[in-house]
Amino acid sequence: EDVLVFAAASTTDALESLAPAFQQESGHRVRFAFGASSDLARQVMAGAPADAFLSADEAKLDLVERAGLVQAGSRVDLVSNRLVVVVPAGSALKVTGPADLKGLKRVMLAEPAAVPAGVYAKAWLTKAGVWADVAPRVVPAVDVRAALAAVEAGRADAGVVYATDAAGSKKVRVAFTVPEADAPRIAYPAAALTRGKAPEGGLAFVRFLQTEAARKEFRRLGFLDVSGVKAAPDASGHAATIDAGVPRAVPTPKSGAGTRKDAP
Amino acid sequence: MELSLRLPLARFTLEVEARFTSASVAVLGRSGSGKTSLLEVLAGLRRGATGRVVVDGRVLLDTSAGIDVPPEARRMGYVPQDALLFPHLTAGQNVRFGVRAGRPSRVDEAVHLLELEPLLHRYPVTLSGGEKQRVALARALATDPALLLLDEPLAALDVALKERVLPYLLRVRDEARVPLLYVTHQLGEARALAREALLLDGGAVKAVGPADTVLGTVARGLLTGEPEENILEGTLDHPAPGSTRLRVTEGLSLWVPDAPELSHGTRAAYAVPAEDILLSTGPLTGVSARNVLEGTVTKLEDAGAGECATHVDVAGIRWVVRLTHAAVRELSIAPGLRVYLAVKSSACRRLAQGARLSGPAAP
Amino acid sequence: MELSLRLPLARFTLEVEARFTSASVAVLGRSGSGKTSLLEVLAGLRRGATGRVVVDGRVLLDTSAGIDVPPEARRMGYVPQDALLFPHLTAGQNVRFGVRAGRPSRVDEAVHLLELEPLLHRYPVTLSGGEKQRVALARALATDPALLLLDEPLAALDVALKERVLPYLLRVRDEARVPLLYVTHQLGEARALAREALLLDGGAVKAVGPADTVLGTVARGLLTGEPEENILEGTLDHPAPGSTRLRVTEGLSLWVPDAPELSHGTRAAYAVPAEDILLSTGPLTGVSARNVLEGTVTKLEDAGAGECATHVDVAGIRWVVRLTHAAVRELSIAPGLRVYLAVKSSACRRLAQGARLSGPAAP
Amino acid sequence: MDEGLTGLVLFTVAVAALSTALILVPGVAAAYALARWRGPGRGVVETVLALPLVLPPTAVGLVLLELLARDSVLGRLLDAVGVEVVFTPKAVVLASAVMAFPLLVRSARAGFEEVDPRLVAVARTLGDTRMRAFFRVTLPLAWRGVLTGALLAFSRALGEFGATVLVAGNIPGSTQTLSLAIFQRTQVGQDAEALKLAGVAVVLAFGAMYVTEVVTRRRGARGLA
Amino acid sequence: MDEGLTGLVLFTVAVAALSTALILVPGVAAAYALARWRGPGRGVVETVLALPLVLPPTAVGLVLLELLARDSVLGRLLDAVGVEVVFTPKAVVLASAVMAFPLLVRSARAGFEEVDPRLVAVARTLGDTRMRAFFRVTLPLAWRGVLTGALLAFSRALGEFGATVLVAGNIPGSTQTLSLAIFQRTQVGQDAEALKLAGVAVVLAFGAMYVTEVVTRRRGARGLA
Ligand SMILES: Nc1ncnc2c1ncn2[C@@H]1O[C@H](COP(=O)(O)OP(=O)(O)OP(=O)(O)O)[C@@H](O)[C@H]1O
Ligand SMILES: Nc1ncnc2c1ncn2[C@@H]1O[C@H](COP(=O)(O)OP(=O)(O)OP(=O)(O)O)[C@@H](O)[C@H]1O
Ligand code: MOO
Ligand SMILES: [Mg+2]
Ligand SMILES: [Mg+2]
Repeated sequence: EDVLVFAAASTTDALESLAPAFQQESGHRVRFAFGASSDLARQVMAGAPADAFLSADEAKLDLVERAGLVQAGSRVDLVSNRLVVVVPAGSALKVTGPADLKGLKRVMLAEPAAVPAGVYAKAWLTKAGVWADVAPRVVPAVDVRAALAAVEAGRADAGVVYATDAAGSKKVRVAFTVPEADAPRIAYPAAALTRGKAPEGGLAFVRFLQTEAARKEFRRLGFLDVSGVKAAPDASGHAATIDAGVPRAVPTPKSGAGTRKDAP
Repeated sequence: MELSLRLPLARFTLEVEARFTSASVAVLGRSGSGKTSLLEVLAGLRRGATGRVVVDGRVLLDTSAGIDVPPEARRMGYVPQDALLFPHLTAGQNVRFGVRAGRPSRVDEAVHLLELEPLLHRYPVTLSGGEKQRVALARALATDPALLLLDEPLAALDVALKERVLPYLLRVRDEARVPLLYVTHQLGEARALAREALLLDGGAVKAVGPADTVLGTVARGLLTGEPEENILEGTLDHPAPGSTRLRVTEGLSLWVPDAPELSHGTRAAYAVPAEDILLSTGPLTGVSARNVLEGTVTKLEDAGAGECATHVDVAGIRWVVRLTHAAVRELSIAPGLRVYLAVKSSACRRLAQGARLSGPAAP
Repeated sequence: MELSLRLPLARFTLEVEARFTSASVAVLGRSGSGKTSLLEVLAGLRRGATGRVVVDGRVLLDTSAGIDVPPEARRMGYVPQDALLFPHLTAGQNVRFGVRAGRPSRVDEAVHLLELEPLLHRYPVTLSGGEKQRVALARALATDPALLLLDEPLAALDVALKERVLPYLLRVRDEARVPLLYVTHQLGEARALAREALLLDGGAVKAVGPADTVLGTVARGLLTGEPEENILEGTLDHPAPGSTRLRVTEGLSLWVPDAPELSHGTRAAYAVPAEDILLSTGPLTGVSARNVLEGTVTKLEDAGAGECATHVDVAGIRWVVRLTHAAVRELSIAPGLRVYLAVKSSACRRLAQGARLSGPAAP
Repeated sequence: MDEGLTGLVLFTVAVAALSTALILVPGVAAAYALARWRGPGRGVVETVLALPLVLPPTAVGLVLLELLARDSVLGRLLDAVGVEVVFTPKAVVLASAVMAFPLLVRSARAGFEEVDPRLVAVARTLGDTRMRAFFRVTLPLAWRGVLTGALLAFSRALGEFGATVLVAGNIPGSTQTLSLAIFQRTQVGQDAEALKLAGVAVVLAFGAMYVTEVVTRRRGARGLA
Repeated sequence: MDEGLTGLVLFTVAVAALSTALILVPGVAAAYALARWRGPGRGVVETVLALPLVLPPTAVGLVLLELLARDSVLGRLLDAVGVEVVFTPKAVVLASAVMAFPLLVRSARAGFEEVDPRLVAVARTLGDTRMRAFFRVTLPLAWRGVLTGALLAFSRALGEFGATVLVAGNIPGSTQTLSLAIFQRTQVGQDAEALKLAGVAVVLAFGAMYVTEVVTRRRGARGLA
C-alpha cells in the first residue's frame, strides 16, 4: 500500500523533494494531499484514510489526536518556521518592528482567527502590544498564499507570512524578520494516524521526517528546527502556547489516548 | 358517433350534442365558432372537456363514468389546422412518426398521392405552406387511424392537388372504412366529402343532420353571408282574422299569418326562406299563394349545390330566390327579365324581437 | 412594379422577370411553386436573392448597384401565410405593432372590419386559425404600407367574412392607393382583387399579364387540373400540302396545319384550346372551320369566370369546350344534348415530344 | 449579531444584484452575438468567455489580482483615475460578476437560439430596425433563457467564494459576504453559526427564484391535456 | 511530468464526464418535472436543488463530508456494503456532480419550457404514450437547453474546487483533478506550472464546447436575411 500523507500546503516543496528518498529507504511509495491544515484535520476526522498528518500548527493536530486518530507515541514537533514581514518588491517601506505596521493602510494576514500563519501573526502583534492598532488595517486572506499574492500585486502595503513562502517569491521583499524570541512558538507537528491503509508506513514516514537528511532539506527551504523539540514527544511538551481561536481547542489529551481498539 | 360534450372557451362554452350514423361528417362554422376545439376534444387533447364521446361503439370520454381514454389509445388521425410538423424531424420522419411495426400503414400510398417524394429528406422550416399541410395529412393517414380528424387540411392546396386528394380521402373512407370528421369553410369540399354535417355558431350547434339539408339551408346563410331568408320589416295591419298584412313600403305589402296578440300598427319583422318562393316568368294567376309580387331580375349568382341565387328587385326591395341551374336555363332567366314571385303567407315566419339569425341580415 | 430576380431554393431557382403597371397583382401557382419565397424577397426577408426590384419608382433591390433597402425601410405590409403573430403580445398589441406616432394608421378601421374587438386582449395561443389570420391582416393594414404583400390571407376565413374583407381590400387599394400583391389558390379571389396576375410554376414564370388572360387560360390548367387544352394523340396522314390530318381513332380525324418535316405515319400530339372551339346545337354548315365533329354533352361544370366547362363525347373521346353561362342558358345546353363542335385547323397546335404542359393532361 | 446579520444580508444581496446587473447588458449582448454570428474565431471567443467557469475560482482570483496589480496596465489606469478596487466592495462585485458571466451568457444564448427568426423578420417589415426588433421581439422571446441566466448568475454571485476572497479579502463589514462569512465560520469551527448563515443564504436564493418565477410566468395557454 | 499530465487530463475529463453523465438522467427528470408541475411546494424543491449554487463550495463540501463521515448514517451504510467514497475518485465525481446539478436543472428546465405543448399533443394522437412522446418529441426539442445545461455542468465539474477538495482531498494520482492541481501549484507559487495546467483546462473547455456546438447545430433554415 502507498503511504498517504496529509500535509500543510506550506510544506509542499519540502515533502515533494523528500519523497524519493523515503521511497528508497522504506520501500513505501508515498502520496501527499496538501491543503489547509484546518481542512486536512476535518478530513481526517471525517474518515480520510491518511497515514500521517503534518499540520502547520499544533491545535489542528490536537483536534485529530483528541478524536483518537493518532498512533500512540508517534506525534512529534517537526520543524518551525519564521514569520516575516514582506512588502512589494518595489516598495521603499522600511519596517524595523511591529509598531511600523500601525501606520500602514493594508496589512495582509492569513485569516487570524483560523489559519495558522494568521494566528501566529496575530499572537506576535498582540505580544508586541500593537494588535489593537493594526487590526483595523488587517485584510484577512484565505491562506498564506493569498496574503502573499496581494502583496505581490502591490495592493497591500505589507503582509505577514512565513519565511518559507516569502523565499519563493520574486515580487516581494522581506522587510523584517520577526526575531524568534518575539514570535510565538511555531511548530509543525507530525503524527502517524490510525485509520489509513498503511499505518506502519505512516509511522515510518514520520520517523523519516526526523532523520537528519530530512531536516537538512527543511532547513534548505527556510524552515527552522523547533526549539526545545523532544525526540520522543511528550504530551506536556506542546501545550497550546497560542490562542488558536478554536473554541473546541481543549486541554491536551493524555498520552496514548489516541489509540483505538479497532485500529490495526 | 355520439357526441355530448361541453368545453369552456374564452368567450363562450362549446356545447355539442350530436349523433352521427354515417362515416363522414363535415364540421362548418364561422371563424372562431369552435370547430378546432371540437376536434381537439375528440382527439383527447383538451383539458377541461366534460361529457360523453362514443366513436364506433368505443367510449372515448365519459366524465360521469370517469372514462377518458388517453390520446394515444384513441387512434385518431388528427391533422391540425397549422400542420404542427415536428421541426426536428425530416418530412419523411414526420410521415412515419405514428407508424408502428406490425400495424398496417399507408405511408407509401400517402407519400405518393400527396407528391411528397421530393420532400422526404427536408426539414419543415424549408417547406412551403402547402407542402407542410400535405406532410401533416400524410402523417395522419399513414397511421391507419380509426377516425380521421381533418382541420381544413386542404386549405393551402391548389385546386389540382385538392382534386386528387379529395377522391383519395373518399377512398380511404369507403374502402378502408375510416370515418372522417372534416372541418372546412368550403361548401364544395364539405358537399364532396360529407354525408352528414354539423354547423357550429359561437360554440353552439346551429344545425346538424344530413349534409344536403344542413349545407343547403342554414349553413349557406351563416357561411356565405348570403341571406337564406329574406327578412322584411314593416307595420302590421290586421283589420280582421285571416287578413293580416305587413306593409313594408308603399308599393309592397305582404299577407302574413294571423298574429292576434299583436295590435294594429305594430312594427314587426318576417323571414321568408329563399327556397320557399316560386318564380315565374309570366304573370301568375290562379296560384294558391296569397302574395304575388312583380319585379325585375338584377343578378344571378351561383350558390353551389346546383343552385343559383336569383336577385329580384320588387318595389325597391331586394329579394333573393333560390332556383336550380336547370330552372334558370329552362326559363332563360337573365338580368333585366320581368318576373313574378309567389309567396305563400304560411311561408312568412315572424321573428321575435331581436331574434335575427346571427348571420348578416337582408334585405 | 418591376421585378427581375433570382433566388436559389431547394429544388429549383426562383426566377421572376415581370413588370406590372396596375395596383393589384395576383400571384398564383401550385403548392411549392415559389409564391411565398417571392413575397419574402419583396419584403426584403430573404438572404441570397439577386436582381432588381422596383416598387412605385423606388429601387428596393439592385444587387448590381449594391442596393438592398432594409425591410424596415421598404414599407411592405406583409401578411405571412402562417400569420406569425408575436406570441408575447396580445392581439391588440400585435395589431398596433407597426404603428408609429405621427404616421397615418388604420388600426380602428381594420379592427372593426375584421371583427377583432373581442379578441384584442387575448394572446395568440388561444386564438383560432381564422382569428390569427385576421389579426395578421390587421397588423399589416394598420401600418399604412406602400405595398401589401398578402400570402393567402383569407384562406382560413369563412366566406361571409371573406366577402366583407375582399371589398375592404379593394377599397384600401383604390382609395388609399395601396397596391397589393396577393397570393391565392382561389381563382375567384384572384379575379376579384387583381388586375394583373403572375403564374409561377416550379420557380419560373409560367404566365404574366392581365388577370383575365392569365386566369382565364393558362392558370386554370395549372391550378384546377382541368385541361384548358384538349390534347389529342394520333397518327399523322399528309398526302399533300394543305391536307394534313391527325387520325385519333377510327371515328375521329382532325385536320391540322401542315407539318412537312414529319413523315406520314408519325405519332404526334396536338393541343386544342378549349376556348377555341365553337359549339352549336344544330348541324353546322357553311362554317369556316375545317373540322366539324358531332358529339353528345356529358357534363356541365362551372368553371368560374362566368364560364362553364362543357364536356362533349366525340366518338369516345372527351372534349372540353368552354362556354359562357349565358351561352349555356341561351342554347339550353344540358347533358344528353346532341351538339356539333367546330375546330379550325389553325387552332390545333402540335406539341413537341414530351412537351406537354405540366398540368394534368387530357383526354 | 442580528444587526450585523441584517447588514451582511443587505450587503450580500446588493453585491449579487449589482454584479448581475453589471453583466446583464454585456452578457446579453455577447449571448446574442454568439447566437447569431457564425463566423470564424467564434469558438475561441466562447472558450475565453467560459474560462471563469472551467478554472478553479481561486485561480481566477489570482488572475484578477494580477490584472489589477499596481504595475499592470489596468492597475495603473485605475490608480490614475483614483479608483480603488482590490479589497473594496467593488472587488466583491467584480469577482462575482466575472464568475457569473459565463452562466449568464450560456443560458441567454440558448434563449436567443430558440427565437424564431421569422418573427424578427416580420417585425422588420413592420418598420422595426434591427435594434428595435431586438428589443421588441427577440429579447422578449428569449426572456426565459435570459432570466434563467440572470438567476444562475445571481445565485452564483451569492455563492461565490474562491475568486472573491482573493481580490476582496474577507474583511467583515467591508467586503465580507454571506458566503465568505459562512466560510469563515466553518474555518473557525463555528459550524452552528455557519449553518444559520447558510439558512439565510437559502432564503435569499428562494427569494430570487420566486421573483424569477413570477416574471417568467406563462401568458395564456391553449389548455392542452 | 508530461506523462503525469496525460494522466491528470484523462482523470479530470473522466471525472467531469462521469459526473455530468451521472446527473444527466435525474437532472433532466427534475428539470422536466419542474417545467410541467405547477403544484405547491415547488418553490421549496427548486430552492433545495439550487443550494449547491448559492452556498460557498466549501460549505457544500463540509456538508457532504458530514453526510459521508464514517460515523454518519450514510457513512455507516456505505461502510457496511464496503463502498468507500470519501477521498476516493468517487468523491470527486460526487462533489462535481452535486455542484453541477443546479446548472443542469435550470438550463434544461428553460429548454423544456420552450417546447410547444401542441407538438407533444400531436405525438400522442399518433400513438405515443406520455413517455414515448417525451423521448421522441419533448426531449429532442428541449435539446438545446439540456445540452447547454450539460455543458455548463461539465465545465463546472472541470472547474470545481471547493467542495471537491474537502470530500476528496487533493491527492495526486488519486483524487487530484486539473483544478486541484492548478490550485496546488498556485499555492506553492509555481505560477508557470499553474498557467500551463490552466491552458490545458482551457483546451478541455474548448473541446467540450466544440462537441456541444456540433451536436446542437441547427437543422435546415429558411435562409432569412
Ligand atoms: N429556405 C429554403 N431553402 C430551400 N428551399 C426552400 C426554402 N424555402 C422554401 N423552399 C422551397 O422552395 C419552394 C417554394 O417555396 P414557397 O414557400 O415559396 O412555395 P409557395 O409557392 O408559397 O407554396 P405554398 O402554396 O405551398 O405555400 C418549395 O419547394 C419549398 O420547399
Ligand atoms: N385555450 C383556449 N382558451 C380560451 N379560448 C380559446 C382557447 N382556444 C380557443 N379559444 C377560443 O375559442 C373559440 C373557438 O376556437 P376554435 O379554434 O375552436 O375556432 P375554429 O372554429 O376552429 O375557428 P377557425 O375557423 O378560425 O379556425 C375562439 O374564439 C377562440 O379564440
Ligand atoms: O496552508 Mo497553511 O495551514 O497556512 O500552511
Ligand atoms: Mg380552427
Ligand atoms: Mg406559400
